[in-house]
Amino acid sequence: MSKINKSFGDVQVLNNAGITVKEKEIHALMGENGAGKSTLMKILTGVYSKDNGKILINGEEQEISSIKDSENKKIAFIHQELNVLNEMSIVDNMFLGKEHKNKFGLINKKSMINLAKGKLQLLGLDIDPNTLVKDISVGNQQLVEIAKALLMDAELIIMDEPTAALTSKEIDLLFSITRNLRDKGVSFIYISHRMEEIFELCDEITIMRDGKFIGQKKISETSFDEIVSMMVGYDLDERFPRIEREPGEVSLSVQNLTKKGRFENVNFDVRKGEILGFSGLMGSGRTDVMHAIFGSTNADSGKISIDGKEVKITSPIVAKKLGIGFITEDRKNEGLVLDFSVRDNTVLPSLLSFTKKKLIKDGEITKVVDEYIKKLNVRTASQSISVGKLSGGNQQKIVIAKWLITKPKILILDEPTRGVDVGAKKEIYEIINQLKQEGVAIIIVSSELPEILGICDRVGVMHEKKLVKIIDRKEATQEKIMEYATVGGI
Amino acid sequence: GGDSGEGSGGGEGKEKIALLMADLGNPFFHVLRDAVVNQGEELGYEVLVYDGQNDASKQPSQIEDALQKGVSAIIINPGDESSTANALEDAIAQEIPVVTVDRSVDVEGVLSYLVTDNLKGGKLVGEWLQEKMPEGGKVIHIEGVIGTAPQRERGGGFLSVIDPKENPDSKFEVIDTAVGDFSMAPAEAAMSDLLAKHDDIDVVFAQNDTMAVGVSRAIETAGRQDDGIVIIGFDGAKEAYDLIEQGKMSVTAVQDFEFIGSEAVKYVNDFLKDGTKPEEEVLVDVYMSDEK
Amino acid sequence: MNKFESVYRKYGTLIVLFVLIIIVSLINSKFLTMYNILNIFRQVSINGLIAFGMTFVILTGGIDLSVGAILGLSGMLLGLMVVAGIPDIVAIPTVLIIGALLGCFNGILISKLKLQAFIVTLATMTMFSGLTMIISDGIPAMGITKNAPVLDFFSQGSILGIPFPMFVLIFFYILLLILLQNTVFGRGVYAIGGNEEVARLSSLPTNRIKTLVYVISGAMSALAGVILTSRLSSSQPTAGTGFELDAIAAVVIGGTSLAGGRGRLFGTFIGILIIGVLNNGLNIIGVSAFYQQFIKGLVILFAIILDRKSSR
Amino acid sequence: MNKFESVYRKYGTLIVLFVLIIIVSLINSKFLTMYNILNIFRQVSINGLIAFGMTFVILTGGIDLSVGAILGLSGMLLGLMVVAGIPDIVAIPTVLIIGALLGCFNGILISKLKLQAFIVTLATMTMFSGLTMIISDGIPAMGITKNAPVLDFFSQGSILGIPFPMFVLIFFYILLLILLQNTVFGRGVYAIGGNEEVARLSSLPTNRIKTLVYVISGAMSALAGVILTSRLSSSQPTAGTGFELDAIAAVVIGGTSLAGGRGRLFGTFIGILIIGVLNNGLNIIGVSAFYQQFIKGLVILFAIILDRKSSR
Ligand SMILES: Nc1ncnc2c1ncn2[C@@H]1O[C@H](COP(=O)(O)OP(=O)(O)OP(=O)(O)O)[C@@H](O)[C@H]1O
Ligand SMILES: Nc1ncnc2c1ncn2[C@@H]1O[C@H](COP(=O)(O)OP(=O)(O)OP(=O)(O)O)[C@@H](O)[C@H]1O
Ligand SMILES: [Mg+2]
Ligand SMILES: [Mg+2]
Repeated sequence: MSKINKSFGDVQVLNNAGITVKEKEIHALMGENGAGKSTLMKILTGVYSKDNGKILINGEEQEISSIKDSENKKIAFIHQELNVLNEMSIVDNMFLGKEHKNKFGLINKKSMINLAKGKLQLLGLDIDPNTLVKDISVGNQQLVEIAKALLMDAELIIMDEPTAALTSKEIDLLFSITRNLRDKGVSFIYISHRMEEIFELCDEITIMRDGKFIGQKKISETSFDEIVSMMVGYDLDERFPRIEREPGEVSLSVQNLTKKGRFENVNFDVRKGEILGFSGLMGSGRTDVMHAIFGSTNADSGKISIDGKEVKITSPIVAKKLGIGFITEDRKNEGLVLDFSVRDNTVLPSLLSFTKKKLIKDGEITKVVDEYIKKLNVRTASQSISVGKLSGGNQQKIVIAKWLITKPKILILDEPTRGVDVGAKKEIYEIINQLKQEGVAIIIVSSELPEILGICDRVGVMHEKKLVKIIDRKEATQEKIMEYATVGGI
Repeated sequence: GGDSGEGSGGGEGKEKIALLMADLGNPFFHVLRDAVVNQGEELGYEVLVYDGQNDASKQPSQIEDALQKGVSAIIINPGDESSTANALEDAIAQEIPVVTVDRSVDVEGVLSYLVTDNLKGGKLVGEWLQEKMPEGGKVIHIEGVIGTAPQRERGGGFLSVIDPKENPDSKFEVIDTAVGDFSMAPAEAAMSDLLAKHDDIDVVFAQNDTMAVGVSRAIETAGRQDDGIVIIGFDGAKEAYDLIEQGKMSVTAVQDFEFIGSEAVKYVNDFLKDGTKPEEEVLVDVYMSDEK
Repeated sequence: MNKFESVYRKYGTLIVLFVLIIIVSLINSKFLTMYNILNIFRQVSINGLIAFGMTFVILTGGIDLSVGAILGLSGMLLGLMVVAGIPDIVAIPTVLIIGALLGCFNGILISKLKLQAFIVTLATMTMFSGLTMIISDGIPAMGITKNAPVLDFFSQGSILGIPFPMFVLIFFYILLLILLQNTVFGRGVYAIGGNEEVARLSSLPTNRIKTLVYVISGAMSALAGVILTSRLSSSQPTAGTGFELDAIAAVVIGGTSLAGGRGRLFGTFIGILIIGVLNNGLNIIGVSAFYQQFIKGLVILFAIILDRKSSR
Repeated sequence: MNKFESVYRKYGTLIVLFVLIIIVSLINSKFLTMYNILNIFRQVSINGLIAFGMTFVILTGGIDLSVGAILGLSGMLLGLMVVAGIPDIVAIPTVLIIGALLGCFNGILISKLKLQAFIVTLATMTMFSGLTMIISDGIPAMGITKNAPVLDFFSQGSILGIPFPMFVLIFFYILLLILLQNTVFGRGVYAIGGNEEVARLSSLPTNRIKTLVYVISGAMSALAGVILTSRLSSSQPTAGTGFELDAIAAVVIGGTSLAGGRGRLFGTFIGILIIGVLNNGLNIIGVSAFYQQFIKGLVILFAIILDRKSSR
C-alpha cells in the first residue's frame, strides 16, 4: 500500500500512509493512538474506501471495494474490537457468512464442527464448539476470532492488538502458531502497543505518525528507543516514572470478601499514598473483586472498611459518596457513552457538584473540562465532539478525568493502559503518581507485568478466584509473580 | 361512493354542508352518508364528509375545521352524546344550524335531533323474539364496542324484555354474552368459542348485522347450520338481507337511514331558505324485516 | 430439583401454557374437547402466521407494525379480484406476491435508507390501511367464497381431519424453522440482530437479509389475510387493525428479545397458543367482557415475568 | 450554501413543517387565520403533552404503549369523581397523581424486574383499559363540566387570549425542557439511553431515573386525559385508544432515536405540530377521509427520510 489518503469529513486521518509487506514475514505496524493504523488496515480490507492511493498485491494494482473483495484476495482481519456474537455458538461465529452447505443447501453442521474443533485445538482451546460465546472468557473469545481467521486459509493475516485480552500462556501459543504459519508462507501485519512482543515476534516494522508513513526498519537492526522516538517524534526517557513516598494510614481495608463462584476470602489493605497492584491471569477474579468494592455487584459476605469504619457499599452511588472512583477495564461498554460528547462523558459522575438550585451550571462545566483536557493532555478537537471519535489512548484519559473530577480518596484502575500507546501510557503513570503524591489510595489491576513492577508499591497476586499473596515491591520479580499466578504458590 | 370533500375546487359558488360521520369503517353508515350526499346535491349543496374513524375525540377537531372552512350547516352523526358538545356550542353561537343524526348530543340549541330509537329497537327485537318463540329458549348475546350508545341501548332494550332478571315473565335464558366490537372477525371468533361451549343454542342476537354475518359464518364452520339457531341482526344492511334470503339468518332490526339522511338535509335546507324550524326531536322508529 | 430447574429455565412459557390449560379445563370440561382444540388452532392460525414472520423481523432487531394493514389490504384485493370474477387459484398467489412486495417496500426503506423500522412500518401501516379504504371505498366485499372453492378450502377444508388453517400453520412452522435454523440466511438473521456491525464485517449481505425478513413478514401477513378472508367469506376494509400488537406479544411471550439476536420460533409457537388459549378460555369460562381485558394483560405480564425469572 | 446546509442538517423537520404550512395555506387561505392557528394548538395539546412525556421514555431507550390507556383510565376516574360530587379542584390533582402512580407501576416493572418496556407497557395498556371498563361498567360519564368550572376552564378557558390547553402545552414544554436540559436527572436520561451500564457505573441512580421517566409519562398522559375530558365534557371508556402511536410518531418525526440517547424536546414539538398541521390541513383542504390516511403515512415517511438525509 502506498500514498494512501483518507479523510472523515474535514479531518484528514491518513496522509501519505503506506506499508509494504513481503511474503513469509511478520510485519509490525506501530504508531501512537490515533496514528491511523486501524484505518489503514480497514482500507486494505474493504471496510472503508480510500480517497486515493494505490494497493498492490503481488505486484498488481488492485481495487478493494468491499469486505468480500479482500476475503477473495485471501486477506483476513482480526479487528481491534472483539467482533463476536455473544448469543451464538463458537462454531457459528467462526463460520459466520461462510457456512458449509449440504446438497440441499442446508447448513452442514457436522463438517463445520469437525473443522472448528481442529482449528481450536491448534490454538490450545479444548472447548465444545457448540458452547455459546458469551459463556467463555474474553481471552477465549479472542482466540475464537483468531481461529476464524485461520479457517480462511488466508495469505495475509492482519492482527490489530490481538493480545490485549490474552494471558501470557495464550500469547506464547499464539506466537508459535504465527511463526509456524509464517514458515508455511503466510504473511502477517501485527499491530500492538506492547514493545516486548514486537521484538519477540516480528521481522520488520513500519512506523506511522499522524497518518503518515514515517519509516520501515528490520527489527534486528533497530532498537526500542529508536522505535519510540520515531513514533512519538521525541525521545522518551523513562518508561515507568515513579516517585517514592511514605504511605499514610490505611484507607481501604477488605476482609474475607467472598462472592460464590467469583472470588473467595479476599483480604487486603491499601494505604493513603500507596499503589497496590493486582496481578493474575485473565479470569482470576480481579475485576470481580473491584466491582464488589465499588458496589456494582454485591459480595455475599465479608467486610469493607474505609478509614477504619466499616461500610456497606450497595451501589456505585454509595461508593462515590464514600470517595471511591473506579476506572473500568472495558472502555467501550462500561467506561464511556460513545455517542456522547467529550464534555458530557467527563462530568457524568460529578454532575451533582455542578448544580445550583438543582440546575446545572454549564459555564462551570466547560471551564473544568477544559482544565482537565489540558491537565491530562487529551488530544481532542473540542469538548463537544463525540468521544467515540477519539483514539483509544485519549478515550482512556477521558475515563480517568471522569473520576479525577470527583476527587476520589480511593481510586481503582482496572487495566488502565490497555490499548494505550507508550507515550500516553507514561502520561497516565504520571497522573497516577501525582495522585499518589496527593495521598490517594490507589489500586491498579493490570495484566502487564512490567507495568505492575514499574509503578506499584505492593503487588497482590490472584489465582483461581483467591488472593494468594501480597508481595512487596522490593521482593517482586516477574518470575515470582507468574509463579503465584499460575500455580497459586511455591 | 360519493365521499365528497375533494370537491373544494369545483363547487366555488355552492353553499357547503359539513357531514360528520362517526365511523365510515362500518359500511352500513355509508347508507346514511349517501343519503345525505345525494339529497344535498339534489338541493344544490356541496357536502363535505368527515370520518371520525370510530374515535369520539376526533370529531371536535373536525367541527372546528369545518367551521374554519365556512360551512353553512352541520349534519353530525356523533360518536357519543357529549364529546362534541363544546365544539357544537361554538357552531351554534355562530348561528350555524346543527342537525344530529342517529345519535343525539347533549347541547342546547340544536336545530333538530333525528335519532334512531335504539332502546326501542332493542325492545322490539325482544318482543319479536317472544312472539316468535313463546316457549322461550337459550340466548347468546353478541355485543358491540363496549361503552358506545348503540351497544348500551340496543343491549339494554333487548335484555329488558328477554332477560328473566329484568323481566320475570321471560321464558328465555341468556346463556352467554360476548363482545364482537361491531365487526366481523371478533364476532366470528367469539361465536366459534361459544359453539364449543354450548351444545344447545336457540338464539343469537348480534347488535349489528356485520357481527351477525360473522356469527352465521362461525355456525357454518362448526357444521351446525342445521341446528336451527335463530340469528338476529340490527341495522338492515345489505349483507343481512343476503343471508336472510339464503336462510342463514332470521331477521334484522332496520334503522331507516335513507329517511334520516334525506330528512336531515331537508331540515337544513328549509331553515337556510326561510328559517323554518323542524321539530326539535324526531325519534325514528326501527322495524323488523326479513325481506328485501 | 436441578433437573426440574433446567427444564423450567428452558421452557418457562411452556409451563405458563400448561397451567392455563389446566385451569381452564378444570373450570369447564368443554375446553379440552377435540372440537375446541381444533377450533383454537383454527383461530390462532392467523395470528400465528403473522407472528412467525414477525419473529424473523424481531430477531434482526427490527419490528413490523404494518402486518395488520398488509393483511387488510391483501384480503381486500383478494375479495375484489374474486368478486370481479378472477379465479381464486390466480387471485390467491397474486395477493401473496403483493404482500411480499409490500414487505419489500418496508425492507428497502429500512435497510437501504437506514430508517428506524418502528416508524417506517408505522407510516406504511397508515398508508396501506388508507389504500385499503381507497380501493374498497370503505365497502366490504361479501359472499366471496361462493364461487371460489379453493379459497373456501382455506378455512373450511381439512386434510386428514386437520383443519386446513392448522395444516398451513404447521407447514409454515416447519418450513420457517428450517429456514431459520439450517440455512445461511437464518444465521444471518441472528447475526444481524446480535450485532449488525459484526455481521457486516463478516461480509454478510446485511441489507439483503434485512430486506428479506420484511418480505417474509409481508408474505405471511398476506397469507393470514387469505385465511381470514376465507373464514369470514368476506373482505372487511378494517380487517387486521391491531393484529400487529397480538403478533408482537406472541413473539415476546415466546422469549424472543426485542433487541434482536436471541429467540426461537418454537417460543413464538407457544406464545400464540398462550394468547389463543387465553382468548378462547376466557370465553369458555364465561368471564365478563369487562374483566377479560384486565385478565389478559395480567396473564401476559405474568408470563414475561416468569420467563425473565427463568432465564436469569 | 454551507450555511444553508448546516441549518438544514439541524432543522430538517422544521423545513418539512414550513413546507407543509406553505402548501396548505396556498390552497386555502383560511389556514393561516389566527383562529385556525389557535385551533391547531388546541388540537395538538393532547398529543403534545403525551409526546413530551414519551420523549423522556424514548430517550432512555424505552417505550410507553400504555399512555392512551392511562389517559382513558384517568379521564374516566375524573368523570366518575366529578359526577359523584367531588369538587374538580380536588379531582384533577387526584387523577394526575393516579396517572403518575400508574406510570410508576410500569417504571418499577421495567427498571427493577428488568423487563422489556415494549411488552410491559403493552400488557399494562390492556390492563388499564380493562380497569377503565370495569370501573365505568362501560358507560361514559356525561355532562361533566356543567358543575365543574375549573375543569371546564381546561378546554374552554383562555389566558391573555391564549387557549388554556395551548397555555398548558407551552408551560410544560418549558418546564420539561429545563428538566431535560439543565438538571442531573435530564443528563441521566440521556446517559441511560446512550449506555445504561456506563451510566450505572458512573454512579447515576439508573433505576430511579428509569422509573421516573415512566412517572412523567403517566402524569402527562393523565393531564392530557383531563384536557380531553374537559374538551368532550364527558369521559369515554374507550378514550385514548391508539394515542400511543401518534405520540411515538411525533417523537420520532422530531428526530429522537428509538434506540435512546439521542434527541430533543424541541424536535418533539415540531413533530406534534407536523402531525397537527397535517390533520388540520387535510381537513381544511378538503381531502376525502379515505385519502387522508394514505397521505398522512406518506408525509410521515417523507419527514423521516428527510430527517435521515439531513442527519447523515
Ligand atoms: N469513522 C470515523 N469517523 C471519524 N473519525 C474517525 C473514524 N474512524 C477513525 N477516526 C479517527 O481517525 C484517527 C485514526 O484512527 P485509528 O483508529 O486508525 O487509529 P489507530 O492508529 O488504530 O489508534 P489506536 O492505537 O488507538 O487503535 C483517529 O483520530 C480517529 O479519531
Ligand atoms: N456472568 C458470567 N458468566 C460466566 N462467566 C463470567 C461471568 N462474569 C465473569 N465471568 C468470567 O469470570 C472470570 C473472572 O472474571 P474477572 O473479570 O473478575 O477476571 P479478571 O481477573 O479481571 O480477568 P480479566 O482480565 O479477563 O478481566 C472471567 O473469565 C470472566 O469472563
Ligand atoms: Mg486501532
Ligand atoms: Mg479484569
